[in-house]
Amino acid sequence: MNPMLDKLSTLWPEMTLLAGACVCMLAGLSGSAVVRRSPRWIAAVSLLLAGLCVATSSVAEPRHTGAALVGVAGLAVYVKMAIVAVGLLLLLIASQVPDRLRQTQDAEAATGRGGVFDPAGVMRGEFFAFFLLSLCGAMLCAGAEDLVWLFLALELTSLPTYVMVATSRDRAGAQESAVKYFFLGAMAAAVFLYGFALIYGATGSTQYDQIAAFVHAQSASGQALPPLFIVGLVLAVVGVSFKIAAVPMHFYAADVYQGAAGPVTAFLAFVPKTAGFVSLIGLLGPACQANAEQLQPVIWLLWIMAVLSMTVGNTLGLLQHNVKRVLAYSSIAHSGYMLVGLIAAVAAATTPGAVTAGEHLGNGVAALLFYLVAYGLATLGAFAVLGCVTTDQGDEAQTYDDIAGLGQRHPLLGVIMLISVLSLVGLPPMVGFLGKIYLFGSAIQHGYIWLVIIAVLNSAISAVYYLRIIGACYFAKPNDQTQVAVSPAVQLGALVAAVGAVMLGVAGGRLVDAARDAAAPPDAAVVETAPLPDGDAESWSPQWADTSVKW
Amino acid sequence: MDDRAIDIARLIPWLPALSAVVCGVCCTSRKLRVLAAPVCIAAIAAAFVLTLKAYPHVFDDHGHGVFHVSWLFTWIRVGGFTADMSYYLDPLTMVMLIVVTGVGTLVAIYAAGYMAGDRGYARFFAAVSLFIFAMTTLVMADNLVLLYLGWEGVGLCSYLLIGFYYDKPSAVAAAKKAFIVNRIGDLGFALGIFLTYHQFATVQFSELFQILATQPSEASTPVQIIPFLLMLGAFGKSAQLPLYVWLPDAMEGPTPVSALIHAATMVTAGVYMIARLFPLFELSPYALPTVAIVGTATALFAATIAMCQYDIKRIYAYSTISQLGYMFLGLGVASTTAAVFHLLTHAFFKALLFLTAGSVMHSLAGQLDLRHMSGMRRKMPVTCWLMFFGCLALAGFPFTAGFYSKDMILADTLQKGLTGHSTLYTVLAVAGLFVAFLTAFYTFRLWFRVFMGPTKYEMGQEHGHGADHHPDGVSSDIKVEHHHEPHEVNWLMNAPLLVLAAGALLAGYLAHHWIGDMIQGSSARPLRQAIGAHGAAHHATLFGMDLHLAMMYISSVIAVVGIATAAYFHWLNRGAADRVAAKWAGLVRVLANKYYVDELNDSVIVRPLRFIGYLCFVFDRLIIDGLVMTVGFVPRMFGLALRPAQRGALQGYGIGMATGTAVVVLLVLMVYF
Amino acid sequence: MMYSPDQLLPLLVLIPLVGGLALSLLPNQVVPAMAFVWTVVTLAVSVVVACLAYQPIDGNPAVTFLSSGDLFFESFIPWVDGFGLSFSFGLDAISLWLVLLTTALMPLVMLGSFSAIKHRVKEYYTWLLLLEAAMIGTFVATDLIFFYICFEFTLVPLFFLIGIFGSTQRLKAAKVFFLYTFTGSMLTFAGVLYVAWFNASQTGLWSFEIAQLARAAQAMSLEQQTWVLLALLAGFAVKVPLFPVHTWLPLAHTEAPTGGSVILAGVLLKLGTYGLLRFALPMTPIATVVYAPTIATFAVVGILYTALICWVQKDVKKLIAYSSVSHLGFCVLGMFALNTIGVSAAVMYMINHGLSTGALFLCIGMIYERFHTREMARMGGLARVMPIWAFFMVFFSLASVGLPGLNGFVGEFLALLGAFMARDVLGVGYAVAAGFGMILAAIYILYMVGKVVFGPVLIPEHDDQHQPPYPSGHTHGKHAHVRDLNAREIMTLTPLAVGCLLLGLFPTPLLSSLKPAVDKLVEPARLVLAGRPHGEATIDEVTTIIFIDPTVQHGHPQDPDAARHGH
Amino acid sequence: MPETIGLHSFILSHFLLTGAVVFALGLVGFLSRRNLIVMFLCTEMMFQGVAISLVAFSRYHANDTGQTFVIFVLTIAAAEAALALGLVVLLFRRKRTLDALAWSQLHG
Repeated sequence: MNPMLDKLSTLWPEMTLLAGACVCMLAGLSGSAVVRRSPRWIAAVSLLLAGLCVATSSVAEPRHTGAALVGVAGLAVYVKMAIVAVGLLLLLIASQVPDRLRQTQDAEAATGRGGVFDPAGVMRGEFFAFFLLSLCGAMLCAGAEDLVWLFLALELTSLPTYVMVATSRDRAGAQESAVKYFFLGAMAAAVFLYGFALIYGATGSTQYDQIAAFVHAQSASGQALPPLFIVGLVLAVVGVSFKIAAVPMHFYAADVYQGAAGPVTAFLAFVPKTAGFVSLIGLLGPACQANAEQLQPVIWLLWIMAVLSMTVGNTLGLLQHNVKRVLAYSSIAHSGYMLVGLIAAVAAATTPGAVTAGEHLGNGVAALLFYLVAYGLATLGAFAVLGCVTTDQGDEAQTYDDIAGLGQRHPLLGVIMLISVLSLVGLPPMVGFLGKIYLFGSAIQHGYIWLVIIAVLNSAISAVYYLRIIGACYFAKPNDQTQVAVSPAVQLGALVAAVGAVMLGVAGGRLVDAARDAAAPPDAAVVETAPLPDGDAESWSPQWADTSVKW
Repeated sequence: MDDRAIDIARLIPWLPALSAVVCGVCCTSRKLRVLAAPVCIAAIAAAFVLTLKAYPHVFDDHGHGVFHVSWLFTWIRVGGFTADMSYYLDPLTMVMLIVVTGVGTLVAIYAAGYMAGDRGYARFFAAVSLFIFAMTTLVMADNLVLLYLGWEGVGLCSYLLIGFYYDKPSAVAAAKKAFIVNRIGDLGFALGIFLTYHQFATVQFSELFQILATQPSEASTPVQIIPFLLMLGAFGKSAQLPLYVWLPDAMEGPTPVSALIHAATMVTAGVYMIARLFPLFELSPYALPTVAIVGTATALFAATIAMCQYDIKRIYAYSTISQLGYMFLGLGVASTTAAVFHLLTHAFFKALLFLTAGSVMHSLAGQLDLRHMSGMRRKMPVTCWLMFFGCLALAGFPFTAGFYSKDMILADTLQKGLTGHSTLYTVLAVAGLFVAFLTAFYTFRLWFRVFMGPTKYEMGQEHGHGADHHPDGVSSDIKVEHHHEPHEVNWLMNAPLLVLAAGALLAGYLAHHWIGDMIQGSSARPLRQAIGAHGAAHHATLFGMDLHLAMMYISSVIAVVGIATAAYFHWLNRGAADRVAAKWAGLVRVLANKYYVDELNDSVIVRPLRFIGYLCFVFDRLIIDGLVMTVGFVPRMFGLALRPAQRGALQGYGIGMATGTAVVVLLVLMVYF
Repeated sequence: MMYSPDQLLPLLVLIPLVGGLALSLLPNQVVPAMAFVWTVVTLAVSVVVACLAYQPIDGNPAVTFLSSGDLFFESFIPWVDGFGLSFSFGLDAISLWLVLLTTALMPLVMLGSFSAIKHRVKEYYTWLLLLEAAMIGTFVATDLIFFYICFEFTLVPLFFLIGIFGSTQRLKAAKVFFLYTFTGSMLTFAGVLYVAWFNASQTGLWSFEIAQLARAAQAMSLEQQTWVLLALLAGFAVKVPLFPVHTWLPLAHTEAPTGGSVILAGVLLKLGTYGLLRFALPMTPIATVVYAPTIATFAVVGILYTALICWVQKDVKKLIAYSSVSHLGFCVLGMFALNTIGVSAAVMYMINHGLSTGALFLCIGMIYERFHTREMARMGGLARVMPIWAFFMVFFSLASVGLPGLNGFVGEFLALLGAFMARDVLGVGYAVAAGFGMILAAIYILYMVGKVVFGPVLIPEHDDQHQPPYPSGHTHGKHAHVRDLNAREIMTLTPLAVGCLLLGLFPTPLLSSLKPAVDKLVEPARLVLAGRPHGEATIDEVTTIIFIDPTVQHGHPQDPDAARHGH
Repeated sequence: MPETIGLHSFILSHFLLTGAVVFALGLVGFLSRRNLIVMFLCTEMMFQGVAISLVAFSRYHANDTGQTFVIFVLTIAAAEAALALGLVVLLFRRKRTLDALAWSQLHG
């Protein structure tokens, strides 16, 4: 069958989301008030449908994709399923955002002039449309096998978010963060686009497998990779890292997370980050055909970005008084931790006789994917709780004293915040701890001892500002100027996130296996080796990376 | 093994322990309080009876001393180290048990009267019974660790009893001082035990003596160090020169305590320990001479201080230190018989002296100062004569107990000096004689001051019954007898004194043969340097006569001369005493202030240590905590350094991102191509 | 084979966990009583476990679960098979006794804080029960990550207990306590992962089983072992606390509520020493032997340094806190003597310190409830006013200072003896120097007892706004009518007093049960000492570092087998 | 190197140079100009700079991938333009100014 057609067969989830977005737009403009209020249900239905498509989409027949870092099919399914799951929780939390906007209420209210309704003022439909479009973009990133496709997917992910940030709150802050996010996003897009161009220039094609073939030919023939390719790759990696707010591109994060509304910030903290990391995995896949020292500049770049992200995120996080800015810097720091996983993945891929499927802890990509879900749940819980508390000026809770004494005034929200924060710190019973074992275990596996020590010390520093949040919730005297308005949907979303964080922490086995299968390297996927029974793999001796300590 | 009659002795320590618990319960209610004394006295008396029952079993059928080990229960057993609650019974133990339980019973009876009506009555007897338990365990211990248990147990009881009147800060300070100084000694003792176990892989006496018997006479250096460490413990407990400072302050406790613990039993623990472990001490050539030198030095030092003290109990305290010095001299010259004999007799007459002093204090409502009383013989005739007999024994008046035992020590020292041709022992013997003169002088100085001369007195400030009671204002809820006249104490208190007086007078003559056989039969008999008082070398002669006979004459002359000078200065011509005191004012002041040793200790040890403590505390808070906080501050500093980059301007961020990317690309280009 | 209760251990952890969470559903008045019931149930289960452990297997009295020295009652709940992680439980003599200490102390803590805690009662007891679950989890875990989970989770409850229920500087204390220990344990986390990876590279399979890791870790080179030991020390030395990293303890102790500080002193400090014993000794034997003198020096300096500091303290709770640092110095000294006597003494010391210092904190808590002050200068002669309290105070002070006949002595004496015997590992100077610690201990304890219990009567005037001392509310004559201990308080202290006395007089049941387990832990280090190399640690590399003292002759009493006693 | 009738490498470098210069100009403009609309125009210039390089590479490799890429780049640039202007209108209505510095309350 025509390759394009079978390619389309895997795009059913994205198409459902697209359709959902359009229906939401239209419903938003319809005459009757009931229909105008329905987009959030439409969004929910389309997400569920998309989930169904992902679940049923045939991943069984793998396509030979040559030399991607991981079997694209396996990775795509895991990422899409994660996006759908977290997307649903985000929808639950974000369901109140449009209603809170004054413009929407005024536009809805019967205007003095005989009940004429002003369609321009109604935002409800558009918000959910952009929500679905951005999710669709993230899913596309997962399935990308071509630079052009990747570029489009990344843009589809970020453009809707600019609008969501701009329209999330009536305050000037939202507009300011939107303009910063847009312009810096555009600049970053230009940078990585230029990177793509150079890669195309060096290899002659934008298809991942052809690029991989080119790199393989180069490294097989012993020559070093052409400088054009390396610079292109570096520019691409740095450009894409804007999405995950890694160091050179982290400046926007604090202001945007503070400006936007709580639920939208939660969205920003998860969806672009997932898209960013998945694209990086895709991008670095073909490059990994070369051996370690040829890829030295890229690994060195990732190492610097990881260390700087962690340190900047944590140290600046210490100085903040605004909880949302603290969570912003913590998201920068967590990107740093996830980059550790990426480094381990690249190190694994570039060493000869790399790790086979059965191997867990050594698998950086699996660790990265697992940690993405863990981090997503934790931040989602934290931002949801923030969203519930409104100060006396009607604005969202911002500073520590806004959420003072939350543990006493609303025990459930207190406990949810506690679980989320403890998971972010990486304290044992929560899923964050398992994530850290996976990440640091895979890094140590490949000799990055010093990187792990820096990461471990950083998570100790992060405990300082996380403790301040818990301290505010439990130790301070309850602050009675703020009201705790909890709508059932938001509470449900937060509760599911918290329970998820604990349950995954305690029974994380399933997710670990899912991440491992998702990250199965291509050759294993092609060569249908029987999946190793859990845990007690028979004694085979993997060719371990040399145990010398790298850096 | 359990059917042996000797095993009845295992009960001896546990009866007083039981009484301690019962008295502890009596403390809780006022009605039960009166019950405490009888229980305590009964328990100690029962222990005395058990000692007498077990006494015959320590001799085999033809009278030679033999030891029995009777095991009670497992105490500490870990990795080959064994220290059980088991008892080592031999003639030396019997002697000590007789002293402890005998004197203990008498003092308990006396205390029943003396402490009557005191608020802490039951607490007093609980502590006394606990003391007897600890002392008997110490004496009967079969291994060094159990000896250590008894050792620190008596230290604890002396702490509780010295600090009995805990309202008085001076009593609390004295108790703390006693416990800490003892602890310093105990550290030496503990290190001795460690080294013993390290060298001989056992701490049990039975095994230890077997191993020591086979040891070559020239032992290795670590083995030679053991006696010096153990000696430290002995000097701490028996208040010898470096560590004696606590005993004079221990007089803060009630007088029966001073009599029982700080005169008769506890302070002799050091002597007992060296006697028991004598084979160990014989191994190292320098241990015994050191003991002898320290003993004599302490005797001389303490005797000089006692000359110029005015507080009755402190005089007797220094006298005790001095007499203990004699015992250590006896041990030093390998004449354990003489040392233990002096221990026995000293226990009787010193207890007598203390208790009679107690009676004087009791009737004068706590007055202790010599200068505020004289001519009490008319008011308290019985106490006067009882103290007289005690003083005679202490001074070593011919044919009294003190005479026999002190003479035996001095004779053996001289004999070792003459036969061994070592001038050291001769010098020690001469010093001993001089100290005998001083002892006679200060004993009768006290007696003549108190009982002879015109009858005038000033009542002490503590009103109410019993001696140095609580400061007023602390409502003691007992009937207060306002006596303004010194009166004779009742017969309940005088009866035990009569027994003690008999002991003080007759014990010397009766026991000086018996004690020889007891020591020869025990572990304390000298094996290597057998010069034994009654052993060979009879031929030593002095001034033509047999050495011992000569010594008897010399010491009786010294005693009489001492008593005469005391009589002249403090009875007949008190003015002369004042004149002499005025002439030697400097010396008298130094002696009166106890050579300023307490002030020296305080300024050289206590104050600097406390200052170092304060220094450490400041160091801890500022440097270590400061260091930790600065390490904690480092991330914050990084943050402050990075903060300017986040000033909010859109272009600012753009520039940041652009430079970041440019730097990365340039570095990649430069470094890698 | 009679029923081997391997379901009991998970039960032991689950009861307090479920109990703690269930408390949130109960009304406030019944919460303290229910919490007490939960802890008593846990105590009952642990006693059952202990009895089963001591029960002779098929009739032969010598052979019990304990006699073999290796883990028993092992059970296994799968968690993440991919990593080789599992909730695996197991006990040996050391962890059995520490579990008993924990479950015994908890009911007393509950009893002790009935009157002290009036507001936010539910949170207080929930956090205490979760703390108990975490502590028991640490002692029964045989999976390295499961141990690490419980070890680190103990921080959260105490952070809240100090933060919410502490006194004036509670926020700073809670923050410093959490961050100091958390940073240390994160470094240990890195070390743990390194060891697990090293094991995986040896055996090809990721597993966190302690026994397996220990076997594999011994093959590490000295340089690797030093790094791992450093990482382990970072986490455990902070918790012990060893000398240079102890400054968090006085702050945390003085600010914690009575119940919190009893548990902090009673059990939490033992997590550090237990961690060192369970991991440092078996996993990094060569590094332990090489660095034993350094760690022992820190311990001895800690003993003398903090003892001197105790002497100049004005706050009685801070004095007891510093004394804990000094006491645990003895424990670490005994442990790094690396011989049976020393390590058994170290384990015994952990239990003794738990009982005596826990009791001291309870006594001080009772004073704080009555007078709301901890200043020694403002109180004195309380024996006159509260005789029963005075008896207990003096009793426990003497127990903690190591008076023979009470439990402190056996631990201290054997620790010093162990250190003295370990001439091949440590020099003889350590025991002598530590001995002076015994004297300093007597000095500061008697200084405190002299000021607070004895001396002229002085009842602290409560000038600040606290309500009058305890319920009596009488006017203040020279003798305020201050209530002595009531029945509940006596019931809290008596078991501890009996425990101290029994352990003092009959320590052998405990010590003999420890011997096989201790030997198994010390065995790798002893092999290294005896010069038999492990893995690629060459013989000369080992022997040149540790000279074996030839001078000791005549039956060097390392482990004379027959236990001799008088007939 | 595929033997095609594409550009010779030295001619390629000219095109690459122009593309890079255009990109750099866009970047410098974006960072220096205050007016929001001009800033947006500069981002467009950056995109055009990339487009030039892409076309040059496509001609060099003699396949059409580069040019199709350019088409997509243009569409995305258009979408961004729409969005940018909408945003700028929103901002202008709020603060009546187009100066980028007006929007820097959020900081720290």
